[in-house]
Amino acid sequence: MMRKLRKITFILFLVGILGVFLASGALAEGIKVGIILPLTGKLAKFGEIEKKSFDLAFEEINAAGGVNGKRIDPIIEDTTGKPDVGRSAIEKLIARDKVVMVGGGYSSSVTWATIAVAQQRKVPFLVNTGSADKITEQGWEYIFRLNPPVSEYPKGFASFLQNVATDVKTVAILHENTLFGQSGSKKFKKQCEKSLGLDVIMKEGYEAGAVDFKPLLVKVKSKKPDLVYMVSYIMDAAMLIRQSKELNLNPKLFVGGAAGFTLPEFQKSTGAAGEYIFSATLWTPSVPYPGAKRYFDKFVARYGTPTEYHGAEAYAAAYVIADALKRAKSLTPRAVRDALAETDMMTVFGPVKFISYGKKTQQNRLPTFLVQWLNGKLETVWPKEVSTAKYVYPFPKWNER
Amino acid sequence: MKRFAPFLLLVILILFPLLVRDDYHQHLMILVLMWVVIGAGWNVIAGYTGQVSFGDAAFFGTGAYTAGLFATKLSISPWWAMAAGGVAAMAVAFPFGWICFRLRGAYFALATLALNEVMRHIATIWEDLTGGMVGILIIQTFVSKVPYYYIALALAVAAVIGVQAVMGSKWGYYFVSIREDQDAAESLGIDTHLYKMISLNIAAFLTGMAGSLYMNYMGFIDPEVVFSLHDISIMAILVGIVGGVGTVYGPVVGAFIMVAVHEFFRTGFFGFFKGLAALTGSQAITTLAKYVMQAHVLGFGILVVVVILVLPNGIVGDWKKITGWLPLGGGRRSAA
Amino acid sequence: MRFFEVKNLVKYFGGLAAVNDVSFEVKEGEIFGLIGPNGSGKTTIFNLISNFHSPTSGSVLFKGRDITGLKTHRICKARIARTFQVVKPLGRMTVLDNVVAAAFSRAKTKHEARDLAMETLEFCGLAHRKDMLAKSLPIGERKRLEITRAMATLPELLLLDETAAGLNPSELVEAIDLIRKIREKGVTIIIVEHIMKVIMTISDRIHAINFGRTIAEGTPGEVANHPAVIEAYLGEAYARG
Amino acid sequence: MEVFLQTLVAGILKGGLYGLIGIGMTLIMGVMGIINLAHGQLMMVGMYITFVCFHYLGIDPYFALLVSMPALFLLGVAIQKYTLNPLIEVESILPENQVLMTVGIGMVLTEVARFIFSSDYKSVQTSYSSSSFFIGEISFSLALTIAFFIAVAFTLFMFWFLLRTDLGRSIRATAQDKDAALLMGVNAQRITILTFGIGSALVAAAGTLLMPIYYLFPDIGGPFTRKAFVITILGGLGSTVGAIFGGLTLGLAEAFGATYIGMAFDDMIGLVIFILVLIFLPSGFKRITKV
Repeated sequence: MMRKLRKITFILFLVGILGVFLASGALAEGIKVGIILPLTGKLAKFGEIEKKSFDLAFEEINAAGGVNGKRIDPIIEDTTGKPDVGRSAIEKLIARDKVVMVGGGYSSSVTWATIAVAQQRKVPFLVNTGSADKITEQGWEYIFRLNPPVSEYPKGFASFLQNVATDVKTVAILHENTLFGQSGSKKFKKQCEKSLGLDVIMKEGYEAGAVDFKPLLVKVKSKKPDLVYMVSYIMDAAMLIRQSKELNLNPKLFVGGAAGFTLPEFQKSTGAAGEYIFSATLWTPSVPYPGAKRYFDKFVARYGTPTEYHGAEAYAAAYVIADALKRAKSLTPRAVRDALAETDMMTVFGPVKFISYGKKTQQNRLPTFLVQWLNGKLETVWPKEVSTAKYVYPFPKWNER
Repeated sequence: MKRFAPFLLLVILILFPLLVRDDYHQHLMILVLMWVVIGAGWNVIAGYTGQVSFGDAAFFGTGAYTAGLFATKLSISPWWAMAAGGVAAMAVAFPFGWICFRLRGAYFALATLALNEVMRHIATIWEDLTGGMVGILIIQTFVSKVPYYYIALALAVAAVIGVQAVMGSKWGYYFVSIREDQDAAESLGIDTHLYKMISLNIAAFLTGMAGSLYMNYMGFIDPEVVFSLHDISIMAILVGIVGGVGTVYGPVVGAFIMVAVHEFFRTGFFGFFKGLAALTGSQAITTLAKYVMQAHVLGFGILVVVVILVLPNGIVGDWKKITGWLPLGGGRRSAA
Repeated sequence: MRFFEVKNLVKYFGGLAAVNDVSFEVKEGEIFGLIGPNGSGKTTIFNLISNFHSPTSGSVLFKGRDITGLKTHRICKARIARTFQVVKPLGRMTVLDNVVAAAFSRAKTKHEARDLAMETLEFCGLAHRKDMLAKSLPIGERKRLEITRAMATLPELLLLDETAAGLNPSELVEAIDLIRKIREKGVTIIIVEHIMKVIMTISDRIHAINFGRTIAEGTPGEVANHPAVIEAYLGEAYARG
Repeated sequence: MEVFLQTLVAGILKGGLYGLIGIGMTLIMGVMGIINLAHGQLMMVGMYITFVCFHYLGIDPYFALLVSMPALFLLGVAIQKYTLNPLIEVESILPENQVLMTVGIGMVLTEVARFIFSSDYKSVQTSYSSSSFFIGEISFSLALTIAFFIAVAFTLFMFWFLLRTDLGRSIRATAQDKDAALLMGVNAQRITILTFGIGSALVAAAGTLLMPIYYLFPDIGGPFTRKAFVITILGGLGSTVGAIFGGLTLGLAEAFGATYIGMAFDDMIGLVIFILVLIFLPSGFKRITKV
C-alpha cells in the first residue's frame, strides 16, 4: 500500500512539472527579439553589462510606448561563451520562440557560429560586439554590425602621431594573445610601417594573466622605444603599467589600444601610476554623442556599478533594433532586415548607418578617439575638435614626478 | 527486451530528424552524437585501459584544425579531413604515447593535461599556420541540419560498434588486463606499452574525427574553443564517468545526459523557473531562476562530486544501484 | 645444451646488493626449489628472470639463448611463465576472461583462446568458478588462478612464487598435487617457497640463498642438513623468537 | 647585463612564491599519492578571503594571513574528510577517482566564488603595491620582495615542523611508506586530513602574499594549479626542498624564457620542462638533493 502511494506521488510530481513547462510556453505576447550573450562562464562579466544595458534600453523604449504601441519582449539567451551552446541558443530562438530578429553576439567565435545560422534561416542579426573582421566580409545580407571591426581600433591614434607626436620614431608593440590582441597589433604594425613611417623594433605577444611582466618590460627598456603600444585587457594593462613604473621604463608615449586601458578598474588598480596613460577608444562617457553621459549616469543610478563601451554598444543596439522595428513594413524577418538596411540614426555609441566599404558589407563605420588619464579622470584629447582636455605630451618620467 | 534495446534506440535515432523537425532539437542531438564519439574514445583509453586522459582536447583540437587547414590552406573539402583529422590526432598521440606511457596512473594523466595546454599554446602562437586566436572560419556545406545529423549518427554508431568489436577481441581483453593489473598483464605476455599505444590511438582517432565534425558543423574554431581544458577535456571525462566507465553504452547515456543537463541549466530547467515565476508573479522565484541559470558549471561540479561519491562507475555501470532507489523500481526490490 | 641457467646474477638497489653473484642451472623436467629466509632475494631473482627489474650484471640463459634484458612480455612469449607472491588477479574480469587474456599469447583466434582457457581451467580444477569475478575468489583459489593463468600461456618453464603460503592444510595438499600434475605434463618448475615441508617434498633439487648469496645446493636431504642453511634458518628463528 | 640581472631577480622573487605554492601541493601529493587539481582554486579562495579582509574590514594583506590560513586549513580539512577520504571505500574502476574528485571540487569552488563575487576583477591596492626600490640599476618590487622573504620564512618553518615535531615526523613517515607508518601506529586518516589542511593553508598564504601585486577573479585558480603540479613534479614528489628548487626553477625558467625566447612562451616553457622532467628525471630534483 505504502509503495503504491509513493508511486502515485512520484507520478503526480512528474505531471506537475510538465504542467509548469506547458504554462511557461504560453507567456505574454509582444514583439519577440532574441538577444544572445554570455551570461555565465569566463565572459560573464561583460555579458552581464550588456544584458543590463539591453534591459535598461528596452524598458525605456517600452515605457515610451514601445514599437507602434506594441511591447518589445527581449528573450535573452545565455551562450556560456561557447560556440556550440551559442548555436543551441539561436536555434532555440528561431525555431521555438520565433523571434523576428536577433541581437547581441559577444565573442567572435560565438558570434560567427550564430550569425551563420541567422543567415541560413534568413533572420536578421545585429552584431554589437563580435569584432573579427570576417564577420561582415561574407556578403551576408542578414548580418549587420554596429561596432567597428578590431582592425580599425587604432585609427584615431594615427592622426595624433602624425600631428602631435611627430618626434616618435620607434615603436614597441605588446599584445595579449587573443583575437583582439593578435589582430589589433598586426594591423597597427602594418600601419606604422606602411603609412606612418615608424620603425617597429619589437612586437611580442603574451598569454593573458601573467604574474610578472618584468622580463618583457626589461627587454622593452633595453631597446628604448619612443612609443610603447599595448593591446591588453584591464588587469594585464594595470600590471604592465605598474611594473613599468617599478622598472622606471620611460618612453615618450604609453598608449593602450582600446579595451583595458579605459575602464574604471584600470584606474582603480593602477592608482597614480595610471596618470598620463593614453588609450585609443571607441567610447567613453565623455564622447561627443548625445545621451552618452546620460546613459552612463542612468546605468550607475540603476545598478550601482559603472558601465563601459560594451554596455554602450548594447544600449545603442537596442535603440537601433527598436528603430528598425518601427520602420519595418511588417513584423517579418525579411521586412525587418530591409528596415535595418536603411538605418540612419544617432545613438549613444555614435551615428549608425550600415554601409559597404572594402570587403565589408552592412558595416557601421565609426571614428575612434584618443583619451588620456588626467587627474584620475579619463579625458578625450584627440581629435582636437571633440577634446575635453589638453593632452600631456611627452609622458612625464616616473622618477621626475 | 534488453537485447533489442540498442536496435530500438538505433531505429529511433534514424527516424529522429523525420519526426522532430525543429532545428533546435536536431542541433542538440548532433551535439549529443558528437559527444558519444568523444566519450567512446575517452572510454577506450581511460575506462577500458585505465589510463585516465585529461587531454582529449589535444586530439579534438588537432582534428578540428586539420579540417580547418585542409579547407583554408589546401582548399580541400573539410569532409575529406574527417579521416585525416583522426589520423592527424593519431600523429599527435603516437609520439606522445611513445614517450609518456612509461608514466603510470596519475602521472600519465598530468602529462595529458600538459599536452592539452601545449597544443593550445602552439595553436595560439603559430599565427602563420593557424591564424592564432583569429581562428579559422569556413562556410558550412549544408544549410539543413539533417545531413550533419546523419553524418554524426553514422560516426557515433561506427564508434560504438567499433568499440564493442574491439572490446570483444584480443585487444579488448588486453586493454582491460592492463587496467586491472599492469604487471600481471605484462607477465602474461601482453606488450603493455604497445597495447596502451593502440588504445590511445583509437581514442585519438575517434576524438580527432569528432573534432573534424565540429569544424564542419560549426564553421568556426579558435584555440580557446577546441583546445579547451574545461569545455572539451573535462567534459569528455564527465561524459565518460557519468555514463559509465568501461561500458559500451556508457558514453551514449553520458553524452545524452551531459548535453541535456547543460541545456537544462542554461534555459533555467527548460523555462520551468520562468514559467513558475510568471504563474506566481513572485519576484523571489525570478531571482531564483536567474541564479539557477547561472549555476550550470556549479551544477556540473556538484554532479562530478556526487557521481564520484555515489555512482563511481556511472549510470550504466551502477544501474542496479539506481533502480534500487527509484520508487518506480519498487516492484523488483520487493522480490529481493 | 643446458635447459635453463642463471649466471653470476647481481642486483643492486641503491647501495644494497639484493642478489649477489647467484648462479644455478635447471634441468628439463625437474622441480627446482629456491629457498632462503625472508628478504634473502628469492623473489628478486624471479623478478630478474622475468625482467621486472633488470640485473646489474650477470645473465639468464634459456635453451641456449641469452634472454637477459628481454622485455617481460617477451620472456613470457619465450615460454617462461611466472606467478606472483602477492597475487595479482585481474579483479573485475571473470576467472575465464583472466585465463583467456593469458591464452591469447598462444591462440590466434578468440575461439582458440577460449578453448585453450577452458582446457587449462579444467586441468587446474578451477572450471567451476569460471564465471565468477576474480576479485571475489577466496585466497586459495586466487593462488590457483595465478597458476592457471600462467599455464594458459603454455610455458616450458614455470616460476612459482610462494604458491603455498596462506593456504589451509587441505588446499596445501591440492596445491602440491597440482604442481606434480604440471610437472607430469612436461613443464619444468622453479619454485620459491617459505614452507619447508612443501619444498622438501616436491623438489628434485634445491638451491639455498641468504643475503643474496648462494649458501648451498643439492638434493632436499643434502640442503636440509647443510650447516649454512641450518644457521640461516636458525638465525631467522631466533630473530623471530 | 642589466637585462640579465633584472630577469634573474624577477625569476628568483617569483620562484620564492612558487615554492610556497609547491610545498603545499607536494605534501598532499606525498602523503596521499594523489594530485590535487584543486590547488590553485584553494589559493583563489584564500585570495578572496584576503580581499574581503582588506576591502570590508580594512585588514592589511600581511595581517590577513592570520585569517586566510586558518580558514583554508579548515576548508582543506573538510574537503579531505568529507569528500576524499570516503572515496577510499568506494569501489571504482578508475583508480584516479580521487584526482577526478579534486577536479570537481575545483569547479565547485570556482563557481561558488563567482556566485558570491561575480566575475569582476578584484584587486587590493595598498600603499606599497607598486613601490619598488633599486639596487644599482636593478629594480626590486617591494611587495614581491616582502612576499619572497615571508615565503622563505614559511618554508623554513615547514622544515622545522617536518623534521622536529611528532606530527611532522608522522607526516613524513606516511609520505615515505604508508604501510610502514600504519604499522608504527600512525593514524593515516588523521594524517591525510591534517596534511590537506596544512597544504591548503600554505597555498592560501601564497595567495594572500600575491594579492597586493596581482588581481583576482574566480577563474584564476586553473593556471596556478598547473604551475603547482609542474613545480611539484620538478621538485620530486613529497620533497620539501625539492618544491623550493622546483619553484625557483620554474620562476627562473619562465623569466629567462620570457626575456630570451618570448613572453608568449611563458606558460609553455613550464609545461615543456614538466614533460621533460617527467620523462628523464622521474623523481625530480629529489634524486639530486636526496631530501
